[in-house]
Amino acid sequence: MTVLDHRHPDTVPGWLPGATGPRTDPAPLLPDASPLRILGTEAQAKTDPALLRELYRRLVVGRRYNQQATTLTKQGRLAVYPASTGQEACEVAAALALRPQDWLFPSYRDTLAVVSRGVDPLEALTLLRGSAHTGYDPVATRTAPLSTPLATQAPHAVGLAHAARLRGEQVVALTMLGDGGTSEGDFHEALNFAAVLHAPVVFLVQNNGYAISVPLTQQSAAPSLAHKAVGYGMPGRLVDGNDAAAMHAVLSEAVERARSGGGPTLIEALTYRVEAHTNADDATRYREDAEVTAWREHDPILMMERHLRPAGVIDDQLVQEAAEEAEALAARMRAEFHAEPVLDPQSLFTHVYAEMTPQLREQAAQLAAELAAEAEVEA
Amino acid sequence: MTVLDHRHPDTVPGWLPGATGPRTDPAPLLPDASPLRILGTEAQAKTDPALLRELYRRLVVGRRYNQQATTLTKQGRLAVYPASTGQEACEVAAALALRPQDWLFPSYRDTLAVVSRGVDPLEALTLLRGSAHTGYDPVATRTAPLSTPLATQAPHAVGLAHAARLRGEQVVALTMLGDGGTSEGDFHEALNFAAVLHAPVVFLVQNNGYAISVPLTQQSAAPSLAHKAVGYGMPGRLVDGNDAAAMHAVLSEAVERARSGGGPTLIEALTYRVEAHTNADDATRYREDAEVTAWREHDPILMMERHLRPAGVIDDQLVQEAAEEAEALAARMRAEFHAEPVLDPQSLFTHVYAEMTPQLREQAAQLAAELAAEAEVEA
Amino acid sequence: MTTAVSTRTSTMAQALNSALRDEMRADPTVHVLGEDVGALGGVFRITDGLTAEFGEDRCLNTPLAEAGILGTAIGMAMYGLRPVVEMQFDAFAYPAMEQLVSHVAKMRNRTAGKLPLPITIRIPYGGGIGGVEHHSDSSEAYYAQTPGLHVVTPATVEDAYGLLRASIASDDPVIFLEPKRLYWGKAEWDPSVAVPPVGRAALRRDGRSAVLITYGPSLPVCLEAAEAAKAEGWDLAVLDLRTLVPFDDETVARVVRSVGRAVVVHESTGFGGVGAEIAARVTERCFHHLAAPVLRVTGFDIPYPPPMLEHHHLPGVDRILDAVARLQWEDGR
Amino acid sequence: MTTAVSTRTSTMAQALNSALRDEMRADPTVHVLGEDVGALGGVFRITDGLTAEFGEDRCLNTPLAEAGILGTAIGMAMYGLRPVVEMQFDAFAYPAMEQLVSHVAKMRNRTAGKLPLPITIRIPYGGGIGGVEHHSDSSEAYYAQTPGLHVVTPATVEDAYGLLRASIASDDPVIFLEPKRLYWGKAEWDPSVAVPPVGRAALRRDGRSAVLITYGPSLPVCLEAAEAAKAEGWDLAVLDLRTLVPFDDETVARVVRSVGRAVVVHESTGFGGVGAEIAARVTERCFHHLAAPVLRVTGFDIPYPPPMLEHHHLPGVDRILDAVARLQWEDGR
Ligand SMILES: Cc1ncc(C[n+]2csc(CCOP(=O)(O)OP(=O)(O)O)c2C)c(N)n1
Ligand SMILES: Cc1ncc(C[n+]2csc(CCOP(=O)(O)OP(=O)(O)O)c2C)c(N)n1
Ligand SMILES: [Mg+2]
Ligand SMILES: [Mg+2]
Repeated sequence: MTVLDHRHPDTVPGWLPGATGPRTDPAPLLPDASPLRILGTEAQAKTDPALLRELYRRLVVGRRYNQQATTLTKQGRLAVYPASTGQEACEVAAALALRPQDWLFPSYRDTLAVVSRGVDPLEALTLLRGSAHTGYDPVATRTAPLSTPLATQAPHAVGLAHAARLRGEQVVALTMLGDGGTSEGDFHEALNFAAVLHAPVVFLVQNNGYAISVPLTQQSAAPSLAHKAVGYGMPGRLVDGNDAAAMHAVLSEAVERARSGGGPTLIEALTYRVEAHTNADDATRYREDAEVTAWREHDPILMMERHLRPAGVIDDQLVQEAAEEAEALAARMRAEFHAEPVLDPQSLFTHVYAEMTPQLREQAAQLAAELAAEAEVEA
Repeated sequence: MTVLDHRHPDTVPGWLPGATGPRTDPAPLLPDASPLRILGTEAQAKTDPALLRELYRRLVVGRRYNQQATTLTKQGRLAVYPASTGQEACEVAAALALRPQDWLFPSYRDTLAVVSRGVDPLEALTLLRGSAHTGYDPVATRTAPLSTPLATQAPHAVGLAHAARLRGEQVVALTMLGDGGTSEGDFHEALNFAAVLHAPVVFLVQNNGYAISVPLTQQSAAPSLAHKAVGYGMPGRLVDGNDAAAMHAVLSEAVERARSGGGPTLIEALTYRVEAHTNADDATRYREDAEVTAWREHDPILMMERHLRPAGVIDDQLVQEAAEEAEALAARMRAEFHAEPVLDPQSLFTHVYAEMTPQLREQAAQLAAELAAEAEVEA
Repeated sequence: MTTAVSTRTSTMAQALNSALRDEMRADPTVHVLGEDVGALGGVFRITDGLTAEFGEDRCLNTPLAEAGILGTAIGMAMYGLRPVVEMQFDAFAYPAMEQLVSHVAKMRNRTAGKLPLPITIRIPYGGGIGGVEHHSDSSEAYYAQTPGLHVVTPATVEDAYGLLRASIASDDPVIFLEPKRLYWGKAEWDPSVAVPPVGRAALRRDGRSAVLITYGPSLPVCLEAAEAAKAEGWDLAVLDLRTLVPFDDETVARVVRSVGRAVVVHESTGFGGVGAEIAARVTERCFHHLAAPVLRVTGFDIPYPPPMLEHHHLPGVDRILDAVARLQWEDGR
Repeated sequence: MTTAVSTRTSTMAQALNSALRDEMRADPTVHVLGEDVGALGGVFRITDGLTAEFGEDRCLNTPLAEAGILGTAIGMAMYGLRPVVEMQFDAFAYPAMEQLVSHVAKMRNRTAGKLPLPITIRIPYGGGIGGVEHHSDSSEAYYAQTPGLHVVTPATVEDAYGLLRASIASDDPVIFLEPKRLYWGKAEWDPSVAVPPVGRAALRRDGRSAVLITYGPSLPVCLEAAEAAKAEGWDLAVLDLRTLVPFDDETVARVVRSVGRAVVVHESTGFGGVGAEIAARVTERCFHHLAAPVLRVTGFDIPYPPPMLEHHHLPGVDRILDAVARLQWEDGR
């Protein structure tokens, strides 16, 4: 009796001659017609105020983190920064929905989720600073390296979740992608593997309307990206990605369903990239300000304040505490990033293999000799 | 005003803040609960008897073609043969649903569709004989080379259909894949490109239950493979792949819809591979005879005779004519394949590039010299 | 073909943009497709203004899927179009490897010439621009070893224009490798000069001591090294291959025989790199003219390092001169 | 580790199967995954009986998607498992190229050693079996030039067993290339002998005239050629590299220096092939010991031909002896 004996408990074995009906009922897999919302709906009152306050706090800190990182690029302290400004609800909810033993598989835009999970910004941003590929310990932090090749991290999440399940450990893998990433073959293969293996994985697609300059209409003709789920035999969920409460609810449900053996889920979060793709991008070439303005009105922080201040869940004290925490983080980032990193040229050769090959030993020696010679000249 | 100004006329531009409802209505994209059938239903009477007789005739010839090709492997006249025995309804309906200007993109198992389109078996089978990669002229026959790397032909079909549309020519591309092929990233990317470009393409997936030894349950957990269509924004159709009349109806509808600017369609045909994967395969390692027996009862030729003889559409004369035509084809194949092919070693170097590179000229000369030397020794 | 007459001064990026525009004007079957090639003009602006001038049908923003892009281009070429594909960065061409190796490189051959694929695949490649991981790969060796592909890489602004036009006009598939770090270098060039043929190397500097054989991103550093070598009393020639496949054996062998010493310089990793092929075939052809083994100066055999360390990885003037010094000069210069 | 004691006679395919079984018995973290590796035992039967003995959890039939297979294996390795991936044929590993180059080869490096990936990727490769197109590619050069990968290819039954066990036990990712056409060759071998280390070449035959440097599918033909060369008065050594990365410079240089003449033989295409690297580094290290340039005998620079023509493409005894004859013997043997 193995885990895989019931890798997808609901499907009947293949088709029979003259079969009628699909192998399983597609209805429960289809997303609701409208994205889930909690803020400003009856569901808001049913949501734990402490959770709402925690989400708000993280949003405010997250926004400040995005602003500070962007500033650091202007000062040449970061090589490049892809801001998640406007998408903070997705980022912080993802961090909050996971337990310590769970794994996060972020894409290159998700450093906020990594920081919100507890990784120091200095470590989370080495890739974008240019000092190291990965600045944190993925095993200690249960956080995979930031994935730049789009959607390639998705099958890793499936494999890790599957391995944990094989070992009988209740670990969930959450992977984050963009709308553009859903077009890659790896996205498709990962979802199919997850469904077939019934692996405890959650796929969070942040549909922020653009893949750099390419709008969603040139990326997909689907009714929604969440509708892709039925084609794999997993549930698809559509949620307002700027409603932090809704994001947390949908993610937590999917994460705990996966943990309890319920299999994978695909979530499409509707959000918007209010900044340019990165500080190096010029968004005026491909979109109207009016569109941006409309979305700024639907800002995740504004939405919380709009609906939770009247309800008394957010008060001046919380606003002030959050602002102070945000400033403290920004100050720490400024200080930490203005120090020049100390790098070891020999690190080029360590960690290519478990042991240096004879060829790498020769090359390491060559570089050492060159640097010694340079030093002499300078002296 | 360009073709792409309305590359997918039905979708609204992206999402708006606080949007409700999906971008388009998914309902019409979802496949019917049960596979379409015509034989033995009221629809049978409404189907042109001449068409039914033509389909029957092609089925019988196609079955004989499969048998003869398999026999040729036993005689060492073919290196290997992946039979489409039991799947002939899909193969011949695909050929019949296309017009001369349309393009067929077959997979390695679809030589029958190629032959049924009018290509000589000797030319259609060079790949499996081992004498040439592609034995027919793809441009003259509007038939792409048999594709062995699974699903890689699907994006080619999209590109060709898109190019024809750009030129304002009413050409449809039909590509054939297996159930296993739907797991490949290229399948996903091709369907997405087709939907976004609104290209006149038809994707025919023959779900024959297995990818070599891997049953569908280990390949996909979806309600049906046709349900994948909604995730791209194209209609999905489920059809009994052993009902030649239903196959032709579904294919013709999709082909003509594509021709008239209606965009792509994904069709899942439920069928069964009654022979082993190829003559080299041992199917007893992974499936029960009982399963095969059940499907042999649901054989496409038997089904036609069962339902069309009583109805008088198929009579003794047709049965005899079809059998004679089949035997004539088999006889021609025996004769043609027993002659040794004449091959030119220098063909190794022609057609690598438009012009031989200096390096290839050297290598061609080297081989010529080697062969001359050998000939001398023999003389 | 419409070409301007007077010379102009522009960056390599602008010259590449002009080449695309001029080919699209000259040949209506030329179509550009790729990620962000539309309104944005590509992340490097090489396709700037093409959608505006030729419309979306001629310059197409595709979904984000490289195998799909190349596979679609194959189908377009099968129908008689001449697609120019932009891969956004070197490492992001890898998803298209199967379409490239199993179809693009082989289609003409597997159809006995019936289905040639005149596709140009533009790939910004190489490092030296402070790019984060996966944005600085030198992937030329993957392509150079795949029969059926031509592999072209310009090192000057004028060649960028001329070789891109020649590549698009070629009836064979061409991997067109654009050295990212040379994109923004300005030079005066003449768009009206004849388009150089694919497959011919160019001697950029004559010399009698030894020859530096290089291409693409490493040409400027080799010219710098040759300048600096004068102080050491070495008169170095610099040979710019321009095309890796088909390889210009004739020119390379002629130059090497005349000087008797050669160093191959490229920034991609050394082991199994294109430099190995160059050294091997030069030695096969010029063995008895060589006073010393053909040496290689290349990137180390490591994954491309983070930006703050890349200068240690990339061949520089000193590393090149160190190699020249090892060319066994005892028997005189 | 449990290993039998007495010697046995088996095919290479069976030895590979034994290696997998013995490693799976010895180490519960070893998991096999791929297409058809379950009940069928793989199209070459290398995984025969593994699902029966270890269950589906240890030997898994995956969906048909190579990038997904390798990507899933990466995730499994990140959680402490030791995956062994089977790619069904050489050309069908190409869809996984991005996962291989951008993750498998780099993960240890990009995480400063925190995430090693002890994955073994088994790839049946090469021709000579009458396979239709895309079933006979020699893809070793793609892997050998990618830093971070070890590349191993056995040529004998005993090495197939030993090197596969060594590869699975390695903490680095290993591309394990299995010469298809040697699968069915029988030999007597001793499963109890020590597992050979990855990275060491083996001198299969000593000789004083020249050395044939080869690996994998070309070893038998080189041994045949060495036998035939006796008639011509040549006493040829034959060196089996066994591992392409890391390369055994020490052994190779020692042998070449001792004989002064070398021919590199492999069946993959010559241009940019592994033979170029071998010729180049041997020349760099042994230049003054060489009486003639290191020559290469390889497949032609063409897409792999159809079965009925492949014998013209594959290096044979005569082609090897022709090269040996061109080693400039005038200065004696
Ligand atoms: C395989 C691959 N192809 C191309 C790129 C270049 N690229 C980086 S970000 C990006 C757009 C990503 O869009 P999306 O997935 O929507 O994520 P977002 O940037 O909106 O967060 C592209 C094309 C890449 N990183 N990887
Ligand atoms: C990319 C790729 N991977 C693996 C293979 C090896 N292979 C050949 S046929 C086959 C099974 C195909 O199954 P399916 O798509 O269902 O088609 P069928 O054989 O049932 O017609 C496999 C795995 C291949 N040809 N291409
Ligand atoms: Mg996006
Ligand atoms: Mg099948």
